[in-house]
Parts: sequence; C-alpha cells; structure tokens
Amino acid sequence: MEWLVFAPLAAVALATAVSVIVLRNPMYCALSLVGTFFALSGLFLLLQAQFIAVVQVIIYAGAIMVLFLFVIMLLDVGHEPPAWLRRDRPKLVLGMVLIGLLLLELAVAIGSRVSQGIQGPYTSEVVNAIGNTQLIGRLLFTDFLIPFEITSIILLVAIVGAMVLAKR
Amino acid sequence: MTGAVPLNAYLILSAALFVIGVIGVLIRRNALIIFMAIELMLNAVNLTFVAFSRFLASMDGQIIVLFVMAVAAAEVALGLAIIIALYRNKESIDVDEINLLRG
Amino acid sequence: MIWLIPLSPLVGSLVVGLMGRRMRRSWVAVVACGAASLALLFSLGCFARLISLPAEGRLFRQSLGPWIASGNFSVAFGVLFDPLSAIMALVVSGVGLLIHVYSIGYMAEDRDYHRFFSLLNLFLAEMLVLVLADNYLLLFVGWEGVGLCSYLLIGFWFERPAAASAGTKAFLVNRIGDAAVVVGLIWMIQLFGSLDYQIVFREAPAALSHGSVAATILSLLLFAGATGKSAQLPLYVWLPDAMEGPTPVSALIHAATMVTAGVYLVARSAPLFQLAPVSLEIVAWIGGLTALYAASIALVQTDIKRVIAYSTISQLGYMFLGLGVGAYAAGIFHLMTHAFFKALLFLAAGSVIHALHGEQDLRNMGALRKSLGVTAASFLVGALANAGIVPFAGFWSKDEILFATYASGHRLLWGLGALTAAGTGFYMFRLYFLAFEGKSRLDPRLSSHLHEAPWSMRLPLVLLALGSATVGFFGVPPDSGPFHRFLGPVFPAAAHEGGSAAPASGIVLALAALVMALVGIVIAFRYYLQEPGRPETMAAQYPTLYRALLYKYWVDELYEKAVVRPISSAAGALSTSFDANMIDGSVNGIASLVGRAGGVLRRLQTGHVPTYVLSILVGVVVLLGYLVFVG
Amino acid sequence: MSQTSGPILSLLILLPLLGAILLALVEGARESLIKRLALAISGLDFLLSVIVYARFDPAVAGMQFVERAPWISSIGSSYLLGVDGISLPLLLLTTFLSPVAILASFSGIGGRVKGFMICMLLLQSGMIGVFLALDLVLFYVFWEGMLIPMYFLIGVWGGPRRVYATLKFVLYTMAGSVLMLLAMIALAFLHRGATGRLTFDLLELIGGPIPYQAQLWLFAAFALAFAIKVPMFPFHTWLPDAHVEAPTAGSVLLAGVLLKMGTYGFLRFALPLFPRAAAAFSPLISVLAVVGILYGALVSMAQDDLKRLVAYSSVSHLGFVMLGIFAMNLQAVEGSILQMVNHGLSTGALFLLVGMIYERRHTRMIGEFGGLSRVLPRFALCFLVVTMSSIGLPGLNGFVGEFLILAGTFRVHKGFAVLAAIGIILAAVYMLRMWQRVMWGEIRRPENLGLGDLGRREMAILVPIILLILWIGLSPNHLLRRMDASVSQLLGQIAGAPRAQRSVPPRSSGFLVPSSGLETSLTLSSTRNPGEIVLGLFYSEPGTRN
Amino acid sequence: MDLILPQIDWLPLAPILPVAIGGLAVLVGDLFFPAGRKNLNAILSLASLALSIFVSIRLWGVVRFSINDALVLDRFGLFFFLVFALVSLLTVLLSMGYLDENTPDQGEYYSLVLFSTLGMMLMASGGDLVVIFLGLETLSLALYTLSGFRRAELRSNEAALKYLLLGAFASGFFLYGIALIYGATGTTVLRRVAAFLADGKSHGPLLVIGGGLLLVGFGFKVASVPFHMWTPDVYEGAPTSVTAFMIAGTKAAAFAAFLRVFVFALPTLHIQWSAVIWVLAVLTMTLGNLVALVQNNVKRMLAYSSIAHAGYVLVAVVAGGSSGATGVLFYLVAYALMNLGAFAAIIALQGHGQELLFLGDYAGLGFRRPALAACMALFMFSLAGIPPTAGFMGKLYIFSAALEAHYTGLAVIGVLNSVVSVYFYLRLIVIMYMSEPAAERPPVPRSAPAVLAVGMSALGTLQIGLFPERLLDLARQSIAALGR
Repeated sequence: MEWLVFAPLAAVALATAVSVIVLRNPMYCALSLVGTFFALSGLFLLLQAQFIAVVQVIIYAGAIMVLFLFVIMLLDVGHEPPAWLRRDRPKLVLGMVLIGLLLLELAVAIGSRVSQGIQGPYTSEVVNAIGNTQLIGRLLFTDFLIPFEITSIILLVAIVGAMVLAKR
Repeated sequence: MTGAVPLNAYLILSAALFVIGVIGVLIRRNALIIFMAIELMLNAVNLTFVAFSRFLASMDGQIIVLFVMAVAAAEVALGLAIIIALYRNKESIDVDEINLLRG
Repeated sequence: MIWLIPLSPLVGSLVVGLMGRRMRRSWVAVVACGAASLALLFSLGCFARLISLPAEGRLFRQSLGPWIASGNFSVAFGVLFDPLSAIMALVVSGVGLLIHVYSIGYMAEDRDYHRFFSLLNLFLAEMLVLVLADNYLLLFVGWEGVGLCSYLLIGFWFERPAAASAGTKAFLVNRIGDAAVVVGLIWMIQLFGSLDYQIVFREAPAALSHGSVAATILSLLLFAGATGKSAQLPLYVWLPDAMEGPTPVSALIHAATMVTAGVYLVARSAPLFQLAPVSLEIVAWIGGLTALYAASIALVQTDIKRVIAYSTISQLGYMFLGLGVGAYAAGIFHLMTHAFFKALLFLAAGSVIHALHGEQDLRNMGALRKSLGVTAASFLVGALANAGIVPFAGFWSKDEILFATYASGHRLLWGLGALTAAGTGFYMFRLYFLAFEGKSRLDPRLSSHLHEAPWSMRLPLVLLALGSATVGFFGVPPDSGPFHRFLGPVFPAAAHEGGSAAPASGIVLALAALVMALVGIVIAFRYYLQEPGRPETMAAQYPTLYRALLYKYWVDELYEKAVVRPISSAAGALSTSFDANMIDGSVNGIASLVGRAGGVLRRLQTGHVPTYVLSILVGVVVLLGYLVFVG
Repeated sequence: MSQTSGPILSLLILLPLLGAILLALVEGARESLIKRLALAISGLDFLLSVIVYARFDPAVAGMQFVERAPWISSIGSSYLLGVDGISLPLLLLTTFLSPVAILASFSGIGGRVKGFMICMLLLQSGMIGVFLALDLVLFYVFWEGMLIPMYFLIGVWGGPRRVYATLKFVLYTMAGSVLMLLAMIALAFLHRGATGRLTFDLLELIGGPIPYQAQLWLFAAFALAFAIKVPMFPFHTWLPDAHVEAPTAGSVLLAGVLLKMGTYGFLRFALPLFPRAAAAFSPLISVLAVVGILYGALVSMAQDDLKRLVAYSSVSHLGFVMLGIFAMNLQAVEGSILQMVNHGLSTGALFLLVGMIYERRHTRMIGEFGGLSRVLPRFALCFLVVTMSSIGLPGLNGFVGEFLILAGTFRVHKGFAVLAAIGIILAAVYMLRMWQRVMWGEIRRPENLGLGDLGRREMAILVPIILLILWIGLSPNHLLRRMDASVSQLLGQIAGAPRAQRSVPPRSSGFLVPSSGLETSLTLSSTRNPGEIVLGLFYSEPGTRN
Repeated sequence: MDLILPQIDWLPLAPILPVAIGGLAVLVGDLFFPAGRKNLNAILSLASLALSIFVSIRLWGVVRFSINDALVLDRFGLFFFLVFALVSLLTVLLSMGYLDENTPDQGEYYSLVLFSTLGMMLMASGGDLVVIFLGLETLSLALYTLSGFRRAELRSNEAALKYLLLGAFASGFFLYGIALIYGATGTTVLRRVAAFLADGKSHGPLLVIGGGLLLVGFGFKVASVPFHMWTPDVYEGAPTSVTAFMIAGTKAAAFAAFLRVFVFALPTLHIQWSAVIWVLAVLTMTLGNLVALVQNNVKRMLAYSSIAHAGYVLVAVVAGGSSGATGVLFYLVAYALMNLGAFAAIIALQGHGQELLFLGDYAGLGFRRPALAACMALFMFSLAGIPPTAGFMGKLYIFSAALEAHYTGLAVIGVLNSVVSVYFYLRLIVIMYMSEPAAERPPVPRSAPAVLAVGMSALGTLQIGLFPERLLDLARQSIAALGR
C-alpha cells in the first residue's frame, strides 16, 4: 500500500527537483524547490518521522524559501541562458558523464547493500508508545545535548556573519 | 504494487535527488540557484537519514536531520548575505562573471 | 755536504729573488755568482772525496729525511753522489758558474737583473737536484723544476709575444714527455715498490724479464720524457723557439745542461734499458735520425742562435745514439764535451748579438773577426770542437759514439752519423764564415762603434774555449781514458758489448768521420767565402728541398694543424656546444619544463566556480569509482 | 686520551655561530669593527682547530674527540661529533681558509658588510659541522643548512647574474641531496630490520648487513648527492655559474671547502656504508672521474673568463680526487684526501688572486689583460707559485696528491691512470695559456698600466697559503701520517664487508668491466627489474662470478 | 513521560568552554568598549585562548568521554586544542596588526575567530560524526564570514562566495557520507562504529562509499587535489590575517578529524583509502608546487604552497601507523608555525593601507627591515624544508614514516617536490635581498603584536627545527591515545 503513497511523492520530488535546476526564471526555481520540500515532507511522514516532516515544512518551506524569494526579488536577477547553449559545453558534457557515473556508483553501493547496521531500540512500536516528538525531545536533551548546544553556536555564528556581511 | 516500500527505494530516490542537486550546482550560473541545488542535496541526504532511521529502528537519523536543517538554515542565511554583499559591489550574481581571483 | 750543492744556489735564488729589488746590482751579481761558485766548490769537494774512494765503491748517499710516505711506498729527500752524478754536477756547476759570470756583463742593461739571476740560481739548484737525486721522484722534482726555470727564462722578456709563446710552448711540449715519465714512475712503484735507484735496479731484472714488453714500455716511457727534455724527435720543436730567451740562458739551459737531462735520465736508467733491447734500438734510431734531421735544418737557417740550437738538437741526437748502442759512457762523454763547446758557441754568439745590439740574422753580419777578435777566436774553437775536428773535444767524444755504433753492428746508423758529421762541419763553418769572415753586411750605424764585450763576458769565453779544446783528452785513449775508467763502474757490464771491434778499424772509422767533417767545412768555405752567390743558385736549383729545410720540414705547422688546432677547436666545441647547450641545456631544460608545467596547470584555475565544481566532481567520481569497482 | 679534552669540536662549530649572533648585535655602520670581529672569531676558530691537530693521535684509527648527546631519540638520531684522519685535514682546511676569505673580504664587498660577515661565520660553522658530524641526520642538517649562508653570499654579494647562479646552485645541490636523505632514512630502517636498533650513528651503521640490492640503490642516492657537490661530470654546470657570480670569498670557500664535502661524503659515508655497491659502481664512477679530468681541462681551455676557467679546472682536479677515492687503496685515498686540501689551497688562492685583479680592473676577461707581470711583480710571483701548484709542479703540494692518486690508481686501473696523466698535460695547457695571456705579453690596455701591486693585507692573505703550498709540497708526511690509521681502517671496512671482493679487471683490459662481467650481468638481467638491468650494464655483481 | 537530565561530565568541555565564552564575551564586550579601545576585543580573545591553553595543559593525560561519546577528552584532542589555541593566539596577534583602529566590526571579527577555533576543537575532539560535522560547519560558517569580512571589497566578496558555494557543496558530500555510514553501521558514534567493525563483519560498499565521501569532505577542507580549487582564490581574496588563520588552522582541524575518523573508527578501511590517498598525496604535492612556481602574489603563492604541504601531510597519512600519525601531528605544528610566521611577517612588513601582496613589493626589504626580513627568510627556508628549521624536521619525519611503511615511491616524489618548492620560496628571498626596490617607501610604524607573532613563530620554527624531540614525544603520546 505504501507504494501508492511513495510513488507519487517520489515522482513529484524528482520532477520538482529537476525543475529547480532547469527552469530559467529563479522565481520558478524557488517555487519548484518548495514543491520538493513538500514532497519530501510527505515521504518523511511515510517513514513515520512526523516531527521531522513538520519541521521540514516549517523551516524549509517556511523560513528558508522565504529568504530565497526575498533575495530573488531584492536582487532582481535576470534569466540565465540555457546551459546547453553556453560556450563551455565540453565541460558540461564531461560533467554529465561524471554525474551519470556518480549515480551509477551510488546505485551500485546502495544496491549491493547488505543491511547489517545495528538495529536500534526504537522500532515503530516503541516510538509510537512514547510519541515521536517526545522521543526526539528527550534525545535532544540527553544523548544529543552537546550537538544541540553546538547547533546554537552555529546559528549564532550565522547570525553574526549575516549581519557583518550584509551590513552596508 | 503491494507491500512495504523497501529501504532501497528511498535510498535510490535520495541518491537521485542528490545527483540532481549536483547537476544543478554544475550547470547553473546563478549563485542563488546553485544554492538551491545545494539545498536539494542536503534534503536528499535528509531523506537518507530518515529512511535509515526508520529501517534501523534508530532515532539518531531523525535527530541528525534536525541538526542538518539548522545548519542548512545557517548556511542559507550566511550565503544570502554574501550574495547580497557581492551584488552590491558587482551588480551580478552570475558565477561566470565572478572570476577576479584566478590563476 | 752533498745537499749543500743544490742548496747554495737555492738560497742564492731566494735571496736575490725576494730581496733583489732592493739590492744593488753588483750585490745581486755577487750573491748569485757566489752561490754558483759555492755549488761548484761543494761539487769539487764531493768529487775529491769520491775519487779518494776505491773505484768500485765510489758512491755516497745522504738523506735529509722522508718526503712522501704512503702505505708501502716512500720516498726520501735522498741524494747520491756517484761518478755519473759527479760528472753531471761538475759540468752543471762549472759551466753554470761561467755563464753566471758571463751574464753579469750580458744582462747589465736589463731592468729585471735580479729576476734573471734569481732564476738562473734557481735553475742551477733544480738542475743539481736532478742530477744528484737518489731516486726517480726527486729527479723528477729537479726535472720539472728546470722545466719551470727554462719556461720562465725563455719567457724572460715576456713582453715580446714571441718569447711568451716560446716559453709556453717549451713547457707544454715538455709536459707531454713528463706525463710519460709520471706514468713510468707510477708503474715502477707498482713493479718495484720503490723509486729508489738502487732498489729499482736491484729489483728490475727479477721483476722484468729481459726483453719483456713491460720492460720495453717502461723504458720507452722514460725515454719519451727524455725526448721532450732533450729535444729529440718528435718533441724537439720547442728548442729552436727557446732561443727567444736571453743568450746566457740558451747557453746554460738549452745547450749545456738542461737539455742533457734526458741523456742523463737514460744513462741513469741504463739497467732498465739493458733489459729492453728494443728500447735501446729505438733510442739509437731516434738519436741518429734526430742528429741528421736537425743538422739538415741547420744547414740553411739564418738566425745565428737557431743554427746553434739545431746543432744542439743534432748533438743531443749523437748522445742518444751513443746511449742507444750501449755506449753510455761515450754518450755522457759527449754530453760533457758538448757542454763546453756548445756553451762556448752560444756565449760567443751572445757576444756577437750583444755587440750588434740584438742583431741575430747572419745575413746582416760578416767580417766581425776584425772587431771582435776574442769572440771570433773562441767561436772558431767551439766550431772546430763541434764539427769534431781533431784534437778538439768534440772529435774524441763523437768519434767514440760513431765507433761504438759501428762496432755494435749498426752500420746504417753509423752512416747517418757520418753524414751528420759532414753536415755539422758545413753548418758550423757556414756560420763562422758568415758571421766573422767575408765582407761586412752590417748596418753601417752599427759597424762604426763595434767593440768587444766586457771582461766578465770575455773571461768565460776564454775559459770555455780552453775547455773545448782540451776536455776531450780525458777520453783518450778511447774507451779506456781516465773519464771512462772513472765512469765505467756506474754502467752495467753489458753496456760495453760494442767495444769488441778491432782498434785498427777504430782509427779508420775515426778518419772517415773526420774526413766527412772536413769535407763539410771545405764546402762551406767554398760556398760562403769563395763563391758567395753559390748558395742562392743551389737554393734555386732545388727549391723544394731548400724550402723544406728553411721551413724546418713544416713540422711546426703540422703540429699546429694536427694537434694544437684540433684540441683547441674540440675545447671550444665542448665548451659552447656540449657543455653549454647539451649538459647545461638539459639542466635548465628540466627546470624550465617544470616551470612550464606550472604555467599550464595554472590555467586550470580559471576562477570559475563551475570549473571548481567539476574538479570536485571528477575527484568524487574517480574516488568512489575506485572504491566501488576496484578497492 | 684526547677524549677528555672537553667539547672542543662543539666549540669549533659554536664559536662562529655565536660570533655571527654577536655580529648581528653590532650596529651595521661600524664596518671596520665588524670586519675585525669576524676575522678575530674566525681566526680563533682556526687556533682551536690547531689545538685539535696538535692533540690528534695519529695512531688511533677511529674517531677522536668524540662528543655524543641525545638529540632526536625517537628516530635514533643523536648529536655525535668526532674527527679522524680523514676529516682532520679538511677541518683544518676549512678553519684556515675561512679567516683568509674573511680577510680577503675586507675590501670589494660593496656594502652590507655586516650581513656578509654574518653569512661567512655561519658558513664556517656549517662547513665545520659537515666535516665533524658522525650522525647521518646531523650531517644532513649541516650539509643543507650550510646552503643558506652560501645562497646569500652568492645571491646578495655576487655578480650580475647572481640570482640565476645562486638559485641554480641551491636547487641543484638540493635536488641531489634530498634523495640522499631518503637513502639515509632507508638505511636506518634496513639496519633496524637487521639489528633491531634504529640509529643514524654512522659508526654503528658501518658494516651493517645491508642486502646487495638495497646497497645499490642507497649508494646511488648518496653518490648522486655527492657527485653533484663534487661536482663530477656531467653534474658540474652549476659550478662555473656559481663561481663566476660569487664574490671572491664565496668562490674561495666554494672551491676550497664546499666541493670537498662531496668527495668527503664519498669517503665518509658512501664507501664504508655500502662497500659492495661502491665496488660495483667503481668502474662507472672512475670513468666519469676520468672523463671529468679530461673534459674539465678541455673546457677550461676555451674559457675567456678567469673564474670560469678556474671553475672548470676544479672539475678536472676533483676528477683526480674521485679517481683516487675509487681506486680504494691506501695511496690513492691518501692522495685524494691530500689533493682535497691541495685543491682547496691552490684553487682558493687562484680565486683570491682573480679577485684581487678584479678589484683593480673590474673585469675578469682574460682578453682584457696581458703583460701584468710588468706592473704587478709581487702578484706575479704569488700567481706563479699558485699556478704551478695547480698544475702539479713537483715540490709544491699539488704534485704529491696527484702522484699518489696516480700511483694508487695505476695498481687498479692502468688505463685510467694513463688517461689521467694526459689530464696533467692538459692542466698545464690551460693554466699556462691563461698565464701567458694575462701575465705575459705587452700591456695593451692603458688601464692596466696604472695598476698597483699587492698591498700588505693582500700579501698577508696570500703568503700563508703559499707557505702551506710549499710546506705540503715538501713535507706532506705531517698530514699523511695522520691519515694512515683512519684510511687503513676505512679500506678495511670496504674490503672486510662480506663478499666484497672487488672485481678487479684483468690487467690487460684496464678499462671498465671485463667482458665476462658484462655477459654475467646481462644473463642475470632477465630476473631483475629494469632499473637493475640498466645498472647491470655498468658492473657485474661480484658474488655471481665465482 | 519523564525527562531525566543526564549527569554531564564537563571535563571534556573544559578547554572548549573558555573559547566559547570568550567568543560570546567579545561579542558582548564590543558593545561596551569605547571607540578608541577596540583592541580590548583582541586582548579579551587572547585571555580566553590563554585560559584554554592553560586548561588543556592541566588536563594533559586525562581521558574522558562525554555523554553519548559526543566529545572525547584525550591526549590527541588536547594536542590539537593546544595547536588550535596557539594558532588562534597568533592569529589574534597578527590581526591586531592587520586591523587598524578604524576597522568596523572588530568584536564580530574576534568572536568569529574564537568561534571558528571552537569549531576546530570540536572537530578534533568529536567522538561522533555529527559533532565533527557540526564542528566543521561552525568552523566553515565563521570562516565564510571572515573571508568576506572586507565586505566593501569585491575580492573579499568573491572569496566568501566561492568558499561558501564550494564549501556547502562539499559538506553535502560529507553529510551524505555520514548518512551512508550511519546506514551501514547503525550509528555515527565513532567508538561504536569501531566496535561494529571490530566484530569482524565485512564492510559492504555502503560503508566504503560512505568513507569515500567523508574523504571528499576532508579532502576539501585540507585542500587536496582535486578538491583544492577553492583554496588559492579564497586565500587570496580573504583578508590576510584570515588567510593565515585558515591556512594554519583549518588544515590542522581537518587532519585531526580525519585521523580520528579513519584511524580510530575506520581502521579496517586502511587498505582501500591508503591507495586513494597515495594518489591524492602525489597529485596534491605536485600540483601545489608546480603552480606555486608561477605565482606572483604572495598570498596566492602561499595558498598553493599550503596545497603542497597538505600533500606532504597526506604522505604521512598514507604511511599510517604510529610514525605516520605522529608525523602528521608534528608536521601540522611546524606547518602552522611557519605559515603563521610568514603571514605575520607579511602583515608586520606592510604599511598602513598598503599590503605587500606582490613579490615585487618585497624588493629591497631584506636590508631595510633586516630583522623581519630575516624571520621571513627563515619561514621560507622552513617551508622549503631546509634545515635547521621546523619544516625540515617535519619533512624528515614524514618521509621517514613513508619509508618505514615501504612507500618509497611516494617518498621520492615527495622529496623531489620539495626541491621544486625551494625555487619559489627562495624567490621571495631573492626579491627581498637581491633586488633593489623600485622606489623608497616611507618608513612605517611597526605593529608590535604582529612583530610579536613573528618573533614567536620564528622561535618556534627554530626550536622545533633544532630540538624536535619534545614535540615528537608529545605527538607520539597523542597518537597512542588515539589508538586506544
């Protein structure tokens, strides 16, 4: 049954992702990206990561994309010519070949995977018993306390940096 | 189309999205869009994390995704600030035109 | 005491050389001549002690201590006084002293007076080291030392380009022979473990079998050195040019002493040469050919000193001829007599040149006997001696060599020698007649105030003339005169193999040679006094021959073309093409290649982000590809 | 024993170093003080070395005055100094030439005297260190560290193309020596593999069981470094450039001391550490040495620049030294060591003399001179003695060395000795032609007429050298005796190595390898790697022939 | 549902905290410092770094793991704490010379320096890949900002943008690598990864690829070819003081994390990655040196030189084992000292407002500013690896490690490269000492802190060059800690 949900979401994700990188108007690109974010959010739900799915929408679609759109409008950048018309086509061809290889390599790696990672304690039953959000919260303040604190510093750095750089 | 979606489906999808992001970085000249492509890559990785998290019955992946989102947000904020600063001086964010430093 | 012989002129040389600039000229002369006379006195002292010893044990040695010692090889500053050394030392210091005295007058006007005497003294010292050394290495010290002095004295008037290049030429040509000697010496070290004469001669028969290739090559290496120093074919070319030096130098170094060092070396090495009959044969032939060859050139030369120089070469050839046929004592005897008469000839020629203010061309002389009586007389004595006219010194020694040659069965060589004798008579008297007799062809400005040289120059002339006339009697009767009895024990017994011919034939042979010389003199008389136009006619008749003789068979030109120039151009080519372009070029080429690689790689750094992304991508793909598919 | 005499060797190294620091503190404008101070320090160092000489025990073969202290213990390297009969003459040469060079630099430096003198003292320190160090790493530190002051000496105070010359010098030298560094390390590890101890102590490493194959490579690396420094044909082209551009003092020390480091390196390191490889390489190196002798001499003939001429003559002279070293017998090796000293003295003096006329005429082109004997009699005398020493006139120092080398070489390779003897002829050719063109003939240039003869300082520079030239020429045994024990020991180390019988060519052939050796190596080559085949063309493996 | 707050072992945080608090304090303090006393920011930074150093020294020998192994306190980490603190300290000193009184945002500048130091420390002591990632990002974000700090200058903007775009791109790979390793092992904690692999399970391609992607991330940070291309541009465009910091600090941090991950967590991958790194090392050394040959801009030249040096360190990494890792640590210290010294000298030699960017600007300085120029020369000799300097000892150790591990070819390529490098390092000296300046410049006031930084670096360079044993010993102890 999952497939019925997965397949469309995956298709949307791929389609919007491709749009992001091929559309010439930055605004459309940004909007396509929002589409991808939503599709991914759906997939997260499918994977029973409800908290993440929500955060995905709030942070990415809500915060990050707004920033992007804001900047796009602020800078009023024009369209760029399509990639295949540019002078450095040989480089692009090489790039595409490389990317094909990359995909192949990743696929081989994934395909030949013998899942052998340690199984954790948090099966869906356990998670559902505690509640996804509660569990994440608890882990954030226990096991992941230090990374969590570091994240705060990262954000602080970003704020300071953005201020310093974007000042007039 | 029956049964659960296997892990590999997610992983392949994620790889595909990652690669699309890479393509974007490679072919686009607008710094903003390159940036978006990078976000695409990060999102693809997030999908991998969550998928593994699900299939390994481990919450770590999901929590990492949270951190990644924070980092992505920070990166975007900083990146956009840089793009603005550059735009102020150069009136362009086409990376093809940004080659003062070379050789 | 033996060491004092070379040391006294050495000290004299240092004193004059280092302080001469601040000394008065007379003091320079006193010190230099004093040093030379001390050397003579010490030599005489040693000689006196030597003859007081029984004939078989006439030898004493002295060592100043070790010189070089490395491993099983060691050499000491050792000197040896035996009859051979004694004769050499006496000749060197005696003739040397006379020439020192002569130089007082001859060089009086020269501004480098002290330099001259310093070098002359130094030469004396080195020459005495050469003849007194008790080992080959110390001999070689003197050998090279006299070469250096010769070089510096030929180039004494270094401002004349001809003198400068003559000096260089002399040194370099000699150096070729010297290199051979060095090889010979190092070989001896390997063979005998020593360079000490006594050890070498003791070991030689055991280490080298009679007639072996090694013995031949070894002795020929030494002989190669001798051909350089004693101006034999093919290394004689430096000696005529050496006449650019002051005349006393020509007399002392290039006639009486240094050039005979080669003869001395061969004579000293007689025990080695005895082991190598082939070498002896070669020595004889080289000597005989040189004698004739040089005499033939001397026939037509017009420079007074050059004629004498070729004569020297020719006479040295006689000496080698003597040595080559085993008549070592005869060779040394001729060396001694030659020292007297050749020094005399040079000094007399110098006296002429001195009187004519540097004029050396025979064609501009004539009739000098009237104004330069003593010079002419002494020159005549010298010429007679040189031409081998009885009873002058040259007759006795030359005759003995020719006799030994004939007696040892070398008829052809004897013929060469006899022919040379004729030539000798001719050129000596051509010289005498052109210079001293006939009509004056002098520059009138010169002829007006010609005068005889000062006493200091005349005295040596007279003394040498006396010597030239008389020293020959030491060798009378041939083969058993006092000279031979004195010298005989030095040489190996086998050396006297030539003495077996009947004495009667000796007289015949001597007469034959004498007649040849007389014929030469007579022809000279006719050509240059009676029919002065005759030589030109002859020259016109045989132009090729004449030009060959006049241009010394073009040997200098040949050497220039065949040796000097190829080496020079090879050096130039090596320097520019090979060294600069090939070797250095490849060094610099590698460097610039590296630099260019940097320039090319630099262009990859385009400044474009997409390029950089591509680069990362390449890295990722290759890396992952390796890990997935290979690793 | 002399071992109790305190850290005199360290003091030898440190004194100039501290002197350099002291000079750095002096105000740069007080040039005369700086000069005198530098001379005094350097001179004091010389006196110290004389004490070492005096207290040196000729009977001892091993190292004397040994000093050892832990240094980089983790890689087994220690601070280890010592002197023996091989390094003693070179130590003295260094300490002698350094003050001479400093004195010669009292004029003609053209500014920045302080920096110059600091470099000179640092250089002195480094050079002494090279000759005293017995730990491979320590040696390498001195060996390369010494490049720095030399680099500045040429680069700052040199001629018009000084930058090119100095970069070439440094790069060339480094290119050779880095591989040696690797070889040193590899050697230490090989040694550890065999004995379990990681050490860079030369004395401990000598005689270690290094496999033949490894020896070849290691030796090649060492040999390359040293061959460049010597410099052997065909690695010599840095030398003329460096010499031409270097200031006088730089040339003096470069020719006098630095080149000896290469030959010293062969003796001290390459030969005893890798005896079998050395034997295998001996024909190749001997050939190069002979080629160097003849080639250097021929190229010298074609030079128009006095310094270039002397530089190429060094190639020739050092060829003799190399030939002697690789003859590997007592006479030849002792001759080589002596010849190192001789060359240091005579070529050093030649550069001093060239520098002296350069200061007067600001040119070194031979064509610019002629007839100088007339105006510069004292100069002429000194020049003559030095020239004669250089061409090996018996009675002067050069002869003794050359003769011993030839005598020793002749026992091993007759052909090489004979060819080398031709080098003696050629040496006379280029030197005397130069002499003729510079000192003899008429004075053609009016500028040359007014030249002043040598002054008191200049005589003070030259006379000691000339006295040494005479002293060594007449009494070389003082030095030779002190070498005997050490050189014998060295030869013992070379010969005593397992399977180290050198493949002496049969008497008749004399050249290179006997044909049988060549065949052997070729037949073997199928089982070897390509590099080995190439090497195989030059030698035969001693062990495989019997 | 109860939340039990864990006992927190603060000790692993102890050396980091002063830096973090210092960063915050500077940020806040800047608001209160009067206009003329902006160097108080720097002094505050110095104080916090000094405190960190003090704490690190006191803690030497202590071993602790914080919650969930997020941070590890061991000698290895402490060694790098000291290195980073020292680098940072010198950076602050030379920044005092670089930023003049009127530079705006000094508080932000110094706090960002401190935060990036913090990031480095996290990378070195992170026991969890996530922590390492976050440390990396902290470092990177701070450095992006610092690169673009001169926001009015296009070059600075460009540097920041390039750095950011490529940095983010590379961290995408890095993160993907973490994800794959997480997938393959079920954890991101290094100890558990190690334990997982130690069970003898064969590692599938997922893990290998994950490791490879991590390698890409580290390769980017250490500027290994072909992930190096940002380096010259960013180093050239960034403010000089920041360039110094990046050159010295980032690389060390990346190698620290690299060693922790690959030596500690993924030792079984050694066979795979050593072959890869062999190639990377060769390419990195060679390209860095060759291109540095043709540079005229000093910063750019040093940027390429830093690439080359990364290659040398990679040689030690390939060599592996205790010697190799010790070599990495030792070399990084030497490398940091000589580079910081060189940059401090560049800054100390500059006049106000006119940086000496081009080689030609250095003409004649050798005798006009003898002491500084001598130090500069010393740093160049050290970079070139000529004894008796730290650079030489570093190379000695690295190449001996390579030989010990039988990587002879690598060592040969390495030393040949170092010969090539001699040329361009010496070229600067040539220009300083052997060419005449085009025009006399007016004498400029010296910046005492920058001169102090030069002096400290010079002493350090010589000290390590002459007596390396002590530092080697420390490095070896650190490595021993890592192996546990």
